[in-house]
Amino acid sequence: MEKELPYVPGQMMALMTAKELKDGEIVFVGIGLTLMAGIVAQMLHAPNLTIVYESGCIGPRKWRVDFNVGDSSAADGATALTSEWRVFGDLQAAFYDVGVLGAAQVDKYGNINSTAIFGEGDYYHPQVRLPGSGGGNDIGSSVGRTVIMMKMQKKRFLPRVDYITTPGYLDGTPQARQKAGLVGGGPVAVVTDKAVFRFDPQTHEMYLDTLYPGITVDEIKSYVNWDLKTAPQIKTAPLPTKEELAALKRADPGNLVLGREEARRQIRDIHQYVAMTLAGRYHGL
Amino acid sequence: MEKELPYVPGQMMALMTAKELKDGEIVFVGIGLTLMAGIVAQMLHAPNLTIVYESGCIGPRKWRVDFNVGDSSAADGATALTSEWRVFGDLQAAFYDVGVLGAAQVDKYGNINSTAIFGEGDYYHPQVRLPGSGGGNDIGSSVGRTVIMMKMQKKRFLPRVDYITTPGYLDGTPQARQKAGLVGGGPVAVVTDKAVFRFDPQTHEMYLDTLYPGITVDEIKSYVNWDLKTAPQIKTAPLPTKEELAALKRADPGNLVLGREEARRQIRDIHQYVAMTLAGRYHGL
Amino acid sequence: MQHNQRRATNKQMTLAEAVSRFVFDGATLTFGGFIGRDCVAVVHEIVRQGKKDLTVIDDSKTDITDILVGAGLLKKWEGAYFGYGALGLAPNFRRSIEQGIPYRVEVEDWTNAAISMRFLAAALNLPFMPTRSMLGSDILKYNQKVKVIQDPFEGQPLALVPAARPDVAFIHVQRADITGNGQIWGFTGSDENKVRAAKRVVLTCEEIVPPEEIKRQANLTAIPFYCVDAVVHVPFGCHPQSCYGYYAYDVLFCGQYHEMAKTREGFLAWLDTYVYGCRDHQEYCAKVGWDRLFALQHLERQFNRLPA
Amino acid sequence: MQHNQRRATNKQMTLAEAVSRFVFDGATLTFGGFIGRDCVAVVHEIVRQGKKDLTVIDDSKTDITDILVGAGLLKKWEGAYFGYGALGLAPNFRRSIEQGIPYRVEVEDWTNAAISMRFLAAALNLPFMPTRSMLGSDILKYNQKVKVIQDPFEGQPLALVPAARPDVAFIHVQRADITGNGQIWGFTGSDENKVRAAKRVVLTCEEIVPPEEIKRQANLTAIPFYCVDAVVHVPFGCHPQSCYGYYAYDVLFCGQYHEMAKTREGFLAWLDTYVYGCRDHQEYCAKVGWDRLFALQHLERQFNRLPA
Repeated sequence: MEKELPYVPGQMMALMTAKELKDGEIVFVGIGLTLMAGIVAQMLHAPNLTIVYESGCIGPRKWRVDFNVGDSSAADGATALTSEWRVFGDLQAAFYDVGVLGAAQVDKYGNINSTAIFGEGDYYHPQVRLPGSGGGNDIGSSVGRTVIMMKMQKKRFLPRVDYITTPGYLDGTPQARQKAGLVGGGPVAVVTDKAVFRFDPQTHEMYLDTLYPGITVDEIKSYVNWDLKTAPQIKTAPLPTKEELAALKRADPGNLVLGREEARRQIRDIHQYVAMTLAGRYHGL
Repeated sequence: MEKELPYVPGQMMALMTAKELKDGEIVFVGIGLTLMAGIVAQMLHAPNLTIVYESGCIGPRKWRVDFNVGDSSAADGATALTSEWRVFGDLQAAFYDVGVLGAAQVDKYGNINSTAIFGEGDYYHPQVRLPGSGGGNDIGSSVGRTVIMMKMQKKRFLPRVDYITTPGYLDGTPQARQKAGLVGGGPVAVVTDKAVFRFDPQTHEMYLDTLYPGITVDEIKSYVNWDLKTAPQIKTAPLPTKEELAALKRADPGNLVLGREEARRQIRDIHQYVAMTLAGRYHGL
Repeated sequence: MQHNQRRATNKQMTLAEAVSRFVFDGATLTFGGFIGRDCVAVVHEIVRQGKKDLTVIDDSKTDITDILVGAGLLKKWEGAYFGYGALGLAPNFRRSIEQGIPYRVEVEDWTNAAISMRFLAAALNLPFMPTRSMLGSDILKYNQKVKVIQDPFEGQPLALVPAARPDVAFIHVQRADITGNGQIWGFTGSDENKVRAAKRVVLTCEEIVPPEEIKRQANLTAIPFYCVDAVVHVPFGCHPQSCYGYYAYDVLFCGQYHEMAKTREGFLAWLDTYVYGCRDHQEYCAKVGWDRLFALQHLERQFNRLPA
Repeated sequence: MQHNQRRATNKQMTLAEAVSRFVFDGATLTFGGFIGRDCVAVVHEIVRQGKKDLTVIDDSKTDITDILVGAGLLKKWEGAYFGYGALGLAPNFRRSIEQGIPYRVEVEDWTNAAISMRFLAAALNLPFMPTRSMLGSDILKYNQKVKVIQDPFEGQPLALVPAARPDVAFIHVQRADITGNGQIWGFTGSDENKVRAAKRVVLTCEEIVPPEEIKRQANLTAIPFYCVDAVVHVPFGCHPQSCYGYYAYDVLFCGQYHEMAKTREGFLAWLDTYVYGCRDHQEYCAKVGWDRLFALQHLERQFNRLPA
């Protein structure tokens, strides 16, 4: 299905998301690939980025890969180790600048579905049952701004998601978020494996902002189920640099997050995994 | 004013209060003399008494005297050191058995005033402004049962206190506390320098239960501004034992809590105070 | 409200005793940790004892709940997240909801913050906590337990979530004494609230230490004895999850579970091997391999150690 | 709501700078500690700088507020307790309310638990917290800010207390780094909530340590840098109060204050000696006597030390 490209799409997604994170900011990251964005941002251009995990870890140093926000690795070199409800409280109290969220479906106003793909069914009888909000709704509700990460697929970019797990700009009307009582600013970017989208400050509608090398506007539009607007000047993202690819490699030496089952099968046993992780530890950051 | 007695009234108060605390219980103590009751109970008959201070100290070992619930001494040998709001939360969640409270005024239903003696004035222009609730209201509202400590004076035992800082049985009507929404059981004893009072389980009215040696019923009644009922069999408290007096001495070697200014003046300088405290530490519990 | 009766007595017992004594058919449970420090060994024992019709109220607790669903014991899930993070979706959970295999589990969707507030409410003996999560979302459309009000002080919309008071909380901690004073290093999740919210609390722990050891670092005592009913010594009780300062996450073991559980037959084979095929947690450890467990311990201790 | 702008930058400054920059006439203040670890040195500096018309929202904080009342700077007290524990009543507070000397301070009575809930509410960015304190008492008769409701879940009476959001919180901690990560040993009072509730936060500390030292025991970081505006090194900053692990309570000095302050003249003489008569906290320490301070340090360290 994928065309041959001079980069691995998942890597490009992590790097483009990382670029959304500025040095000195505080980022609240979700689960899975979103974890990688924070780690490589810290390695590349944002050494003073503070990462917060919803389990209760604030300001870790990333010496090994996290598979979950609650792995003990999430606490490596942390500045503060505290409770889940406390970091969610700090999130609600507007202490955190930016959040990174995965999504299964997104709509034109940046609302996210990560609960259930209804298909022919409904909430109670869905075609695909997804994990649910986790902390996603909380982050999208209250963080300063949100970056959404997801793969481009036709069924995923919709005029209206089946279920709003995490509010974007709701129905797009002025002040819709404030009227609902939400603290945070809402989504500023949707980073995919083919392009980056942003939101019109007036209409809150998602538009195409940046294409990855080798991707065309028509291809993007073919994935999007509404009449997608584009930036007056569509930008093209640069190819990943060697330094960037090296950072990704350092962040996950076994490629276990992007590579999943296939990468895990490359690892002989736990001892090889331990050795690999320790090598990353001592020669990494 | 005081008659000559074979004991110091403050000591008797601390000891009689201590007897209200049972081994294995958890006691939430207030400020001042109430602190002494918990300490000597632990020394005498309740080695497994857990003391909780509202500052956030749970289960300290009492090696030196506390002048306040927030002195670092309150943390000596503690099992858990946490926050004020957490121990108040645990209080509200009915984890604590018994509370000990001081009072300036008490009424026939065990309501306490520690906010202001109105005199000819009112709340805004009181004759005597007292410290206010502190944690007193919170303890009296939610702890399993309350023991009240106060000196007997005519102006202090009233049909109705000037201001209910801490609810006892309110107007004494059945279920008055539950109807108000209170979690705790209310007062079970008022321990004074001359007698101990308890509360009728039906009428919730305070009655005379135990006299100290050498005190008469008539004397007690002369201090009480309502028609005081008495127990069918009024008990007489035993005189303090040598062991009990020794425990008080160990708990406060300088007699600084009971003796106040006068006792402080006996201490030459900080070095003597330090030496005295350390002597208590090493030869004490 | 019944006042608490739990004292500083010796509460040590075996895992089998603790599960048998406190978990009943139809019980509502919660577990400590947060996708890390989850007490996995407890769930294996619950499955071995076949406690059924269970409800779990929790934030994100897939490693535990996916096994309960597959084993046919979870009646209802009130929670926020049911997935395997970077590993993917939860195979038994999906199969249950999408295909009704082996049955359809009842689901009530929440968010992590909302669940954490439900436990905070109960811990403080309050009927509810307010939160600014979930507003504007479809979570509110399907979850009738949340009440949205205009707050009486500032006039803004606010969601009220009811207190969660499970029958039993199982919490795995690094250190406890026999009376139930428990200390946690690393993130603490919602554990300090769960122990106060639940009617019964079982601590499992990596190490049992004397009370004097607890007192040395009393600021780390997240759990006072008066919340606790049982203390169980279960070293490696979180495997394949991590336990801060003790052992790292076993991504390969988790991955193997995840792949096997993609088919019903594969999951049942896994369950036979690692749960029904082990009399207790010691046998599970032996089957996983002590050298493997010690390798994970070695790995963790290169990064995180408990302060001396 | 304005999102937070505070970063992990060097925030070190002098006490004079911090008070001058953040405290304005008419400001609402709160202080850390709980009749122990109160930042007394801060208040001396506020008095020296003559910041006036102040409101203090706090639980029990007499050592600090009695000086402010006597110095004529406290306009309003929203608090729970204004007394000296085993030492007796608060002399300046009484004189102010009973006799209007030097003026009448405005008082709003609360309880400690209620105040702690007001800070928890603000820390969580909630308009209020529910509590079961104060019900049935006369506190509700005079304090119009509390709303009593029938709770919508269980139908019981419940008191709602509004969030407290002071302009400045001053918190004394044992250790901080220069970016404002603060660690507390011993009881923590309401400090972790106050730093989140206040618009500006000044940490004073016994020791400034490198960030790596903070990370060694990250579970003790009650205060993250993102809550903090200024870090000030003020050893013995709580004297005559205690600071867990650093120095014991100076009951003789406190007693002397208490006796002198029983008369207006005595208090003014005390203020001249220990506040106006000292250019800064260093001079105060010298006047109190370094040998005295070290004796209190010695005493404390026989009982409580920070773990290595």
